[in-house]
Amino acid sequence: MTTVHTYDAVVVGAGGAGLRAALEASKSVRTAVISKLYPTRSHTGAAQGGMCAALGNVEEDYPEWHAFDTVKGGDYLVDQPAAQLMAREAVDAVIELEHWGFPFNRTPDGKIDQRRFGGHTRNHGEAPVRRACYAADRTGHMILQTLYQQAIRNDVRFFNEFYVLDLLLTPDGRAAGVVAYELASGELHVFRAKSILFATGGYGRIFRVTSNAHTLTGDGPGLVYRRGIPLEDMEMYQFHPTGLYKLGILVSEAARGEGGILLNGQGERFMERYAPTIKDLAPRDMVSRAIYQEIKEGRGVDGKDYVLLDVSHLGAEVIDEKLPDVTDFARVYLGVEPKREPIPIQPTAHYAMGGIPTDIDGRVVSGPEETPVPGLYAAGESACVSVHGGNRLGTNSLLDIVVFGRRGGAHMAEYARSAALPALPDEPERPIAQLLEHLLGESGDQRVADIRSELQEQMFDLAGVVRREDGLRKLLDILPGLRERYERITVQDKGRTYNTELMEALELGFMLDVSDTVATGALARDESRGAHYREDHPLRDDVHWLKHSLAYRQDDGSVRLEFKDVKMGPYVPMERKY
Amino acid sequence: MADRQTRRRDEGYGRLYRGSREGQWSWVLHRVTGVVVILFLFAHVLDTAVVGWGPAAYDRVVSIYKNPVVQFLEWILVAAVLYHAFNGVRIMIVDFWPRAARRHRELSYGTIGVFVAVMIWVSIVMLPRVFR
Amino acid sequence: MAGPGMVDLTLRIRRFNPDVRPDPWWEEHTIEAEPNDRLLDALHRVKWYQDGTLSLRRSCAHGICGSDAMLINGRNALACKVLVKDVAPRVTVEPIRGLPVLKDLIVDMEPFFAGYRSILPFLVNESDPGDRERRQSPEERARFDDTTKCILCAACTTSCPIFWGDGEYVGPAAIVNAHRFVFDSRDQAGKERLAILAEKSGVFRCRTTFNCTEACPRGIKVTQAIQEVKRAVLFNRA
Amino acid sequence: MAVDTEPSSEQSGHRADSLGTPLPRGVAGRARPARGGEFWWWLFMRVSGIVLLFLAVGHVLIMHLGGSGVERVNFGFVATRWQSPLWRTWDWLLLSLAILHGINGLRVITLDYVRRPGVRLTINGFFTIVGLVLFALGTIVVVTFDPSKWPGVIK
Repeated sequence: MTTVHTYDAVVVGAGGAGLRAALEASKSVRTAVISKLYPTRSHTGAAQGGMCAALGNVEEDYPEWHAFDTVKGGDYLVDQPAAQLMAREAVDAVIELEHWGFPFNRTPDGKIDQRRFGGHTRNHGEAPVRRACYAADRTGHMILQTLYQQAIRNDVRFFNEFYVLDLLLTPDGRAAGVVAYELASGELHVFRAKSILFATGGYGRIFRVTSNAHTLTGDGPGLVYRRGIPLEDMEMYQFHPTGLYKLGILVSEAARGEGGILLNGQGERFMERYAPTIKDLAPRDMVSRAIYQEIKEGRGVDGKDYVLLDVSHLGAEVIDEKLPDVTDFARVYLGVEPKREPIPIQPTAHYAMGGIPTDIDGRVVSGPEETPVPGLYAAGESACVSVHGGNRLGTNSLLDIVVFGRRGGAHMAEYARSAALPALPDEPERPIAQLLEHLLGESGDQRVADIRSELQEQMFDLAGVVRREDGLRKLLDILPGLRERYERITVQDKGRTYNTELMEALELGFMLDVSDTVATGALARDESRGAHYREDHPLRDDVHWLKHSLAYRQDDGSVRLEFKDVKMGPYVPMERKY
Repeated sequence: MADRQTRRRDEGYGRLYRGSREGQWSWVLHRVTGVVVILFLFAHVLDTAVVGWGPAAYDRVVSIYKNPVVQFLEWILVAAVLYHAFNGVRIMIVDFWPRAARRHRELSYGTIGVFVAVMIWVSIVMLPRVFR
Repeated sequence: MAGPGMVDLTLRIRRFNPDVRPDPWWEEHTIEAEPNDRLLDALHRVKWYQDGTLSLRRSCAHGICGSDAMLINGRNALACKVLVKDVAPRVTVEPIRGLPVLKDLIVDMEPFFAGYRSILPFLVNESDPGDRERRQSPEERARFDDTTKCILCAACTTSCPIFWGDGEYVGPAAIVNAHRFVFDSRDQAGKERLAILAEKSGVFRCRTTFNCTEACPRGIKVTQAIQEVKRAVLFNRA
Repeated sequence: MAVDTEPSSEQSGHRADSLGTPLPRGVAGRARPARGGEFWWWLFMRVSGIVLLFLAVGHVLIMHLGGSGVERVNFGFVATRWQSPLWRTWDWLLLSLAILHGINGLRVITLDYVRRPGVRLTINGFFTIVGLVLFALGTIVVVTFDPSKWPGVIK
């Protein structure tokens, strides 16, 4: 039995971007939020270090400097008008959160305190600047809580533990609704709406070592991709330099912002060689590559594939007050006491710069000429505005979700007020019902876990921090094999109540789709830019590659690439040195 | 290959929550001793009321208290009253001085220490009467 | 036997599946794990390689999302913050108590969130803040720091003997979240929250068993926070 | 398919909808009546607890530990003791506070373990009546006891 719900606006995903959009949209139109998880479980809560805005509370700072850092940090693949807009709106976004009760750390005179963060500089690269507003090392947790609190206050309607599996489009290409699977009952629900916003987060789980939650499997990008909408810049995937060794659990850049340093196996502060000006606070892609280089040249610790992050000299007080959580992770999971000894770290798959292409109002735009898909929106990590370009600066993700969450929510509400309710196709749930039947019905010989771990292994090794043509070709040979095995998987659990095995099987499908686009984009882009580093093409090539990639799914399942220009602005691409 | 699997019949919940040794169990004891004391109080009001019927009636009733078994129960009653009283003081300290919550373990052991010390004296006084 | 550097771990799991049978049952699985693996990894190993029907909630796997609170060896904890070496060779895993079990380790969280919502868990301040931040001194900010750490995992609430017995008590987590606002210098709805918490379902049901404090995976001094709220009610009236 | 404008009208028994219980809106509308019954009982338990600490522990020390304990208690002992208004007041206060403290203790326990309101009411009603009867009985005895009716018992 399928239930049909009708709303003006439907937001898919209840992390920071989804909640912010829902808060905005629900002011004026009937809005529902559909989420695979309880909202407070969303991965926004795992963000640690801060949220940048040029408040100038502790030292001179301007949005223009912030915009420059964002563009340069993104290795000039950033759409500059979007970055300028984000840096401008950052100030109000932070103040708005404060008014909603966000518990920022404070300066002695009661203002919002700010600290240093990677790649954020004063006056176009002179020196690190204090720009990141924060709440200890749980800034994301507090943003998620604050937004959820406001959602409760405003009676936002939630459908928790509903897994959205399909996007419904009218024949003329308007968004008409989504199909969701209710985990508690195993029933399908059709949500009919005038506007739909995807804010489903990233897909770090396609890599073996990742800071991402188990639930981050690229569902949103995957399902719109299946409906013929392209994905932008999918080859741009950020590896955060400081993940706990083997586990990938994030140790915030705030650890370095507060003065922590990186040491190689010989006890040398190697970042001095790679970024003489800002050293350990260089952008993440550069630090991750530096670590890779050190390990490759035999300067990892004991010849192994990790280096050290030392915060012991900061003193117990700073550690307890400003870095309590990240140091606790080291204690719990590695048995290391950061007050006395350095923390073993290695790069960890962290953030997707690419995603569903949108404009600055969150509208999903298809094709090189950026044709809007009426009624369809995206925001947050699942979207690509693109404000992060080839590499996102630390703290800009929390900023992205509130700035573009709000803008997307406002626009979707405005659209819903003027648009008529689109007609649903006949039997809208049919493709998904068939998919579920296929997964539950057949008893194949393949296990989801085997295919998934093979995928994660290969993606991490062949499309990770450093990529090469032969490796990517090998990967593109492996992926169809995995897909073929996926067709023959077996799901033991045939039940309806909380069939999380079925959920994981569905997630794997999206992971395979997303992986195709990442690998294809990475092979095509034969240059090095931002997080995408090609050992065989180590230089940036602005003549051929100052452009975004768009990955389309073809009928046979293969990927077709198109390209669109980067929107330029005042900043002329120059060599990226720190 | 270490992987193996067995299925068993339901053994029921029944397992105790292994919560705070100091907090959870002192709370259980507080309830138990409280119930013991109030039930005794009901009886004690009745037996004392007999005093209104004169010496013969009353002395017959209180003679029950001079039975060794009842005197042992009396020892338990005294223990219950004292535990309930001392633990009540601990609860009040934690209630009216929230920072004491950080030292609740020490407080619990302190309470038990005082209780045991007093009970040693009580036992020296009372138990010989039981075993006389 | 376990391979080099590995240990055997037997998981005794409380199972329930309304699709299969009406009553719960116990099941044992033995797996190999690294000593530093999380208990969550061990449960995944069971689910992924032995019995796909085993259901549990989990997401971030490092103690920040609050999905995987369970009753582990008789105590509430997050499965992702318990290491195999600390429980091997044998561990008992049950769903948290006091909330209806829906399947295996998954419980109905709605009563828990209803308690949370009942204490007005949002900042209320009707005054015009202007276009800059409201000022708050570091000392005022520190006053409620501890209770901002709550991840709503329900480990505290479902460790509380009063919560198990009674259908009414809002439980420690809701009070922790009330504390977070009552002691925030910017908030103006403290009186309303305290009035709600002075009712029968509120803070005076707490019997200071300290189970909540010991269960909190975030190290929040839960009982102390509850006591501070009690005092606030007391002096708000006095 | 007809256009449905009522968000939840097509849902049947929708369990997973998290915000099922709507909150009253607006700050003024949100304020609930401050029925602080539980607070006052909580405070009473602590205040009476402090008084009982002296009355009850004192009573135990005198009656059960002092002298030869209950061995020496008989009609004459009581009659002699109740010559003094101090002891009559002491015993009456002890009686009233202990009964109230105990009855409320039992009420709290039923509150914790008995979910059905009817059963809860029955149990609480029973103990309240028992408490009231015993309180009345004890008060009558303490107030009206007149040892002069039995001459010679006072030592």
